[in-house]
Amino acid sequence: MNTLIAISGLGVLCLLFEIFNFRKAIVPVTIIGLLAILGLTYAEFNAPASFYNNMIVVSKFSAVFSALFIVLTVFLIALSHDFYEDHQTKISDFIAIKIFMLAGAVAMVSFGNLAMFFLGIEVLSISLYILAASNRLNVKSNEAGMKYFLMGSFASGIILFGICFIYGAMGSFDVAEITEWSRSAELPIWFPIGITLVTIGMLFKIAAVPFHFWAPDVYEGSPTLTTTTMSTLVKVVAIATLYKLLTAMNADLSDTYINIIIVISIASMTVGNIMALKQNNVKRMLAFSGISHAGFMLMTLLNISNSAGNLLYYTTAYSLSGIAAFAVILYVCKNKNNEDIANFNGLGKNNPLMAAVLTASLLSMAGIPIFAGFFAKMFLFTQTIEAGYLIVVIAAVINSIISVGYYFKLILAMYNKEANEEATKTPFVLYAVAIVSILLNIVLGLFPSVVLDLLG
Amino acid sequence: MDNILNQIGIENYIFLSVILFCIGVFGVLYRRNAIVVFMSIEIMLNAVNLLFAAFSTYHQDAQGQVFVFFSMAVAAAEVAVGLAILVSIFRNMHTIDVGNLKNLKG
Amino acid sequence: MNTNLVLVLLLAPFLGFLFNVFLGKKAGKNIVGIVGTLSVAISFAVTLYLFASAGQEPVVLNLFDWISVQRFDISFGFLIDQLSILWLLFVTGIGSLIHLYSISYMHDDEKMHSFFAYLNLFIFFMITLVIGSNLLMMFIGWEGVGLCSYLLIGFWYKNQDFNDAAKKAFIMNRIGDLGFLIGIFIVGTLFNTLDFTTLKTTITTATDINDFWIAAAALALFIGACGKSAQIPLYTWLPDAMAGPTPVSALIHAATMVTAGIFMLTRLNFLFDMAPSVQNIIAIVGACTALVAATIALVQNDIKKVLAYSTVSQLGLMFLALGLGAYEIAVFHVITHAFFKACLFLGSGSVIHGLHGEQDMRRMGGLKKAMPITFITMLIAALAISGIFPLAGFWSKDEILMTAFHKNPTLWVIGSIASIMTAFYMFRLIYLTFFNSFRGTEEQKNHLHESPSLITLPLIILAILSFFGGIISLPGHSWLNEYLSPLFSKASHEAHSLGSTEYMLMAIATIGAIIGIGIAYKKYLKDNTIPTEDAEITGLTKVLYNKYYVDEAYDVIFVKPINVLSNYFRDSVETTLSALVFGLGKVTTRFALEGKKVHNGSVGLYLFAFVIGIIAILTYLFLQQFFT
Amino acid sequence: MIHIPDIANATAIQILFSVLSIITLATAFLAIYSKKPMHNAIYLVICFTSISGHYLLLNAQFLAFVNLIVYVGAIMILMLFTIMLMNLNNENEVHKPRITRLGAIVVFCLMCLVLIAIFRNSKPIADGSYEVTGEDYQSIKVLGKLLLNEYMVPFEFASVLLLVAMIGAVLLSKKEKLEK
Amino acid sequence: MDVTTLLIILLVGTFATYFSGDKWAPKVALLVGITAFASAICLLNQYNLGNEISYTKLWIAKPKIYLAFQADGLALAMLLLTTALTPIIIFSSFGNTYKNSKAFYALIVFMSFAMSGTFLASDGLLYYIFWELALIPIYFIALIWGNGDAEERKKAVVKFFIYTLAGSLFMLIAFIYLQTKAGSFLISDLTQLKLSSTEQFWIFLAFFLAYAIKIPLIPFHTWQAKVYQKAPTVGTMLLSGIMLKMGLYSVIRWQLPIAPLAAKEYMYVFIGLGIAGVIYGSIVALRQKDLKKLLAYSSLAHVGLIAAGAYTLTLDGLRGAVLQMIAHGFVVVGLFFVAEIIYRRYETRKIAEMGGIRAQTPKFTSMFMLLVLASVALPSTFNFVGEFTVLFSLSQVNIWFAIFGGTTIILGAYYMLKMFQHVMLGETNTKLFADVTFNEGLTLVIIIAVLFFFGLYPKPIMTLITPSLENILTQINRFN
Repeated sequence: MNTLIAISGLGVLCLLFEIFNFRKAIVPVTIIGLLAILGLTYAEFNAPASFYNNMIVVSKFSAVFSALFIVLTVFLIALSHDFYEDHQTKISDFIAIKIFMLAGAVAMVSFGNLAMFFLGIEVLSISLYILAASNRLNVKSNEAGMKYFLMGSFASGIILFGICFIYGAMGSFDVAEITEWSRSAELPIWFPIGITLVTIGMLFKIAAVPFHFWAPDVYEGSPTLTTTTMSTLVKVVAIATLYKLLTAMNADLSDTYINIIIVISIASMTVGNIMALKQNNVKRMLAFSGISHAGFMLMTLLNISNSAGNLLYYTTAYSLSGIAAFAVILYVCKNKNNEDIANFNGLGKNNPLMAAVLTASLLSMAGIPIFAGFFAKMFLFTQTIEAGYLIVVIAAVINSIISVGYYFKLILAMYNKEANEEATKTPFVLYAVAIVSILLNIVLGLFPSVVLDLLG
Repeated sequence: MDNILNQIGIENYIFLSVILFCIGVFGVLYRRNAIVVFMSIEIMLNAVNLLFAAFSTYHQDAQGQVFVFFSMAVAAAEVAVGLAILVSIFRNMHTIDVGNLKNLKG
Repeated sequence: MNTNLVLVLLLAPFLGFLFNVFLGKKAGKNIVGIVGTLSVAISFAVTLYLFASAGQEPVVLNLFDWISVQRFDISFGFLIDQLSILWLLFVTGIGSLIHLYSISYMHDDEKMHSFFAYLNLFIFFMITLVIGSNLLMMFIGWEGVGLCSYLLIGFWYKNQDFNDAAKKAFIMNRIGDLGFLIGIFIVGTLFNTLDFTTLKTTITTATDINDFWIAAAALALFIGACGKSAQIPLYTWLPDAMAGPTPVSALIHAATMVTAGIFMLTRLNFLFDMAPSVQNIIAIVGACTALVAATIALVQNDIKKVLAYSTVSQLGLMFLALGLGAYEIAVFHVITHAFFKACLFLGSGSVIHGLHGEQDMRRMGGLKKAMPITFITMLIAALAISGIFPLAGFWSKDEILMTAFHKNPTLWVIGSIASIMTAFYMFRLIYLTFFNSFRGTEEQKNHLHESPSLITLPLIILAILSFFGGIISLPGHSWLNEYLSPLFSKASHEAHSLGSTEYMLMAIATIGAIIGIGIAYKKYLKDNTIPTEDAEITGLTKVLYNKYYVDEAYDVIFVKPINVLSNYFRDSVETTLSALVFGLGKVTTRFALEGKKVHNGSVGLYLFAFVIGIIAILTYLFLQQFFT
Repeated sequence: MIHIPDIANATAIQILFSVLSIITLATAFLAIYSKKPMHNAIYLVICFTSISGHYLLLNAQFLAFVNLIVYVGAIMILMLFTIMLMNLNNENEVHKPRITRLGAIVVFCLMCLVLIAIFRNSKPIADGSYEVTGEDYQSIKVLGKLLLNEYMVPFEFASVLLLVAMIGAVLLSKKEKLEK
Repeated sequence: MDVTTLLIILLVGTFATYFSGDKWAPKVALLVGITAFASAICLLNQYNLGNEISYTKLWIAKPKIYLAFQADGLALAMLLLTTALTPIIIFSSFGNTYKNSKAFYALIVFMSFAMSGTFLASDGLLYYIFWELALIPIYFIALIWGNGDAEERKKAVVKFFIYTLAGSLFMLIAFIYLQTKAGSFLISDLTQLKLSSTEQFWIFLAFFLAYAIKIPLIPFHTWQAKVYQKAPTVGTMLLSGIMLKMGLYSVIRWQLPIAPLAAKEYMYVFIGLGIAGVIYGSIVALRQKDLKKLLAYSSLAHVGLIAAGAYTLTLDGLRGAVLQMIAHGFVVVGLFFVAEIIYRRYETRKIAEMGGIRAQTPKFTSMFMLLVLASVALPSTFNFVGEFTVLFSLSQVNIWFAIFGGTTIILGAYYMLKMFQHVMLGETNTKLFADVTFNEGLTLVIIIAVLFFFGLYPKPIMTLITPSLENILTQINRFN
């Protein structure tokens, strides 16, 4: 709870800084503030509690994921400094929106009442609509924002509809009460319908097939930093929320429900990977890659009762490598008007360090040891096999193979092609973010227990 | 006071709101004019709001109505942002035809 | 017996080899020759000592365990017994002579040091082959001599034809070697040892022996022998091997290496005795080889080719003897053959040397005067090989035919015909080469001269041996038989008492030989017929001249198909397999391209998919009962 | 079950409900189907108003008025404002291809069908009689207490939402001063 | 001395090489390689003294993953092969200059690290990690420093990577499945599992896919020739000399003991596949125009025989396979180095453009000849020892296997001699062929010396590996 309040306060502080003309201090102060809040979250981790009539329930799960979101936001905000160089007047707005988005995200994993859940998801979504469309002179950005908005609000309608049915069945929005009743009484059919509809809405948010269509377009059109946000923070938030929703309200999923998850999971992996093969735009490619990773993350739902640790590990690994990759992409495409793979030609010579970081992050996403991505997949496979869904694992493995095809396309471009132009100077922050995130990724690979054991 | 549902039945409210919701969906699919699409989404949200109110009566519980407030707030916020995006699209592209949004594809 | 002595025997040639390889070029040609010859001579001396001092019992020296398999260990060891000493004697003896000969013969070659190196290496491997204490040790030598043969046939490596011949020899040998290996495997599996002495006791004492596998082992080993000793069907490499320098032909492809097959069969006589069916095969193959090679030799014009086919033919006779179980007779013929065939080859080398490389007998003639020593020695050897009493060849060949007569008259007929032919083609060679007038160029004529003494000395020695060599095994009183008798499990075949049949057979053989010589005399001396030029050869002669087209047949049946197959594999199968793998990628890419059309940027379509997804999920979850 | 209203025995409320429902659905449909954006908007206003009528029928007065204020008063005005600002009130909208429209209709029918089928198949709820607790649960007073006590956090959080929307709207429309 | 020391040396060596700069990198790498070899010798020494060389530490608690290394005789033999070949390979590259050589040599050392880890790891997942790690450096080596057209190279290398990765991922599934049964990835646990024969079949198949691609067995070999051709010679040596052996080693270490029932039931199929590879590889090699491709196919033939030996499940077969692995590792490195020596002078790998070299450089010819002889398994070379043992084991299973497998000595001689003839013999080439340098000569001499020494005295290696192989055999026979 304190986390949420502090984050909201920090957002307001950002706006105040602009008013008082401390523009230069916004980024550092925000980062420091977020790090402080991280400490606050740590305190909450050890003291699970519920606040304000169960509106906010802080559990280990929520605390850990909140911490992850905060870390990711720190990275994102650090990257903002360079990204918004040319938009100095608006920087406070951007930062504030991101902070509020974080607030929404935290609300989404620590809700104790569906009202908080709904508001959280809306805060997050609306922030994203804005960020996606934020480059207002760019037609692509406009289009991305519009598409995202149209489909997103449609999905919100679905979620709302679902919540409505849940309410109809239970007469309450309180998660604890719903959980209790869902175990005991015979339920009207409204309840599963509601759950299904909410799930569908969340599947849209994590961009699972067939609700994924928005993702590539929006990722491609949005400003790169927004894409970074979407592909790391937002995806993680959405899957964590979905996980929490399902664990909270429907402890044992029916077989048919599981079948649907399996189908969607396999379809997401397959479509995402296959589609990514022939993309020229890196952002678009990573969008499809994100879709396939969504499929992987959905595998955690197959063994929902004890896969929280794996989910956390997978999302951490994925988002850290995503941050690292995007940091490099930001660097490479800084002064270009597109993000074609051709821009990466010769990066291996021009800037070996950045190239190495990107390579490492791509290898992590592809699931090559010793990066965290490998262990993430490994743990996931282990648990899925234990749960008896070998077929999903086989599909996942085949997809991992396909995914190498496009991840390596980028690596090939970096090392096997001649550079088009001279190397440019790399801003320090980009270096720092890229290296820190990839190092975290590797450390996570070497000591997986650190994260894995947080949620048992 | 008599419960109105004894006379009308919760099912009818459900059907009404389902059909209304579906009309909204239909609108989203059917029209290319962004404004009308927005309106369709509003219809969807209203359908849900109606159902909330009905369920609220069904359970004799005010929480459903409280939720409608939030839903309205969200709708308002969405419309504000959506229209802002729409305006900037119109400025750049001079059209609000959703079908023309095809720069991003493939 | 002294281990060191055996090591000296073995390593002297090897040291010679090392010296010639590393220091030969710097040391100069004379030193190379001397070192090379001396190293072999040392071995010969050691052999003589062993011969003199060895007792009846075989001596086994195990140096260390070499290879272990589960069933048995194979030691790196040597076996010195009568058979190996006998073989050592003529290997190192004739080896020394040929080394000596080579000093002069190869003096003009710039790579004389490598020549001597290879020769020494050959002797080394030959000794290994002979004194190996088990089949695998023998196999080292077996392959080693094959290697040396390869190196020496292709000694003039700038000529790709020679290289082809060398390669052919190696590969054909390897076909045999595979047989040998398979034989080793079967023997090892059956008896859990490869050691000759153990093997012998095991086999002779064993009671429950699987006839089929014994026969299989024997057959496989025989295939190995076929390869090395140029028997049908693996004989075609030997005539081609004449591409090598003549001393090589004399040493390797006449006297020593090609007799390795006989050595091996004799070594394993106890095994072959258990497999009569295989013995029959051996006899038949031997007889056929003798006849076929002899017919080919009838019409060859290359002096060395004649000798080569003659060698094949004689080897056939030896195998005939082996097949009949008369091992000691085969060994006897090996020895006499070593003498006279080496002599013939060296003589032909002398002729070729004198004519500066001319090998075609149609370009020779009348050399009798210019090269008297060569002529006389070759004449003696030719008489010996033709089986004229009382030269060495008479005794050995006669024994073979006699045995054949007793066992299987058909084989005797074949053998006799081959012998008659031998007499014919040998004297055809002698007449064409040494009699009448010289048919070469003027320039050659002017340079005709007798070869230097380093060449003639070995010739003379060998001629003497060819003449008197028969002494070692005269009918009725055979020193050789006695000497070798401990080797053989069965009591050696009953010595033919010299009855009237035997004398008649001898007479028939001699008369046959004389008839052969007579025909040759009539045709080539009296009528002075010169064989026609290649293009004009017709009819049966053409078939014979082209060696029954066996090479061509092999080419069509084996070599071409393999190459065609290889091309097919390389061009089609590999591409197809590769395409299959790439095809998976292509199919996926294809899907990706199709998928791109679906992601066409239309919000309407996206929402459509969304809604259909919802409908599908809801239908699946809640309306299953409608479909079941 | 969809009750075919028994007109003869229908109570006033039932008739009212039916009429309101027909108006709602019809205007909703027209709001989508009509070609002129202005007409769409007007139909939508009627639709929303009728929904307020439904709220009144359910005795949720506060909701009814809020609905009028927010939707008809704020949202629709905003839309109308935009339509007029951009001068969009003409029929130049290119129709979607026939197949798409057909598809939309099919999907619409399918979705209705599926949802209705699901709800018709569900077990009937209780016995059709709805209990009345009698206590006041939806007066403004109760709502206010609920909103500001139990739902205080979401209420506050909604302000964050609106703040974001506000910043966003400004961000998207504000022209930047190009300061160099 | 701890078993991890060696790995640490190599890992630290990787960084040391990279940070020593372009100029010093080759020397540092060589030093690291030699140090690693020395420490491998130390390990050997300890092993011979009877010390248990192992290291086990819990790494991840759930699922249980250990940092477990164990060096038994078999692993030590492979370790020695790796650490001996690494410095040789590094040294052999001294005649070339590579751009960005610090990265190049660092990758080589890293690869050596990964391969050593693969041989040492006794925890399935750890093993898998090293297995995959070994793939990455060779990918970059082939990609960046390879030769030929960049597009084609890219195609070949990417195919190689994806293909091998594809295979090994199925192995990962198998491991995970086994872990769910056994509770840990430790080989000691896995080899005690009593799985049903159906399970074993599938697990065997999953492993087989990984190994068949890596080894490679036909028909999974299509990546091989192209990659060998396109990779820089150093890469080719690493691939053919050591990396192929990873697959074969894994068959013996993991696949057979874990799923022996399947191995027994389908023994004929897999032996047949190996032998088919022998014949097929030999025949394809006959008509290759590119020297490196020819050697690649010869390698295919040889590993086919080794695999066939391993699948016989007899002590002889396993032992022969290991011996032949080591022998082949050396000889193939030598042969590729020969190809490189020729390339340095003639800048071609087309056999048709060579010929007539012998007259110009007798030393080189002799060494080349010796390598060819070793490759065709002339008795008294190491390869013969291996090939004999393998063929003998095959004959124990079925004599026909030995006969068909034995065709390798005929076909092998055919293509190798043919190649030798066209590369070295014939009329003296007009292009100058400078004699081998001291470095080149030294490299070849070391390799040849090893081949002949162990050809005559293979006993040390036999005694080293036999107890471990017997252990493995007991594991294999645990169902009897």
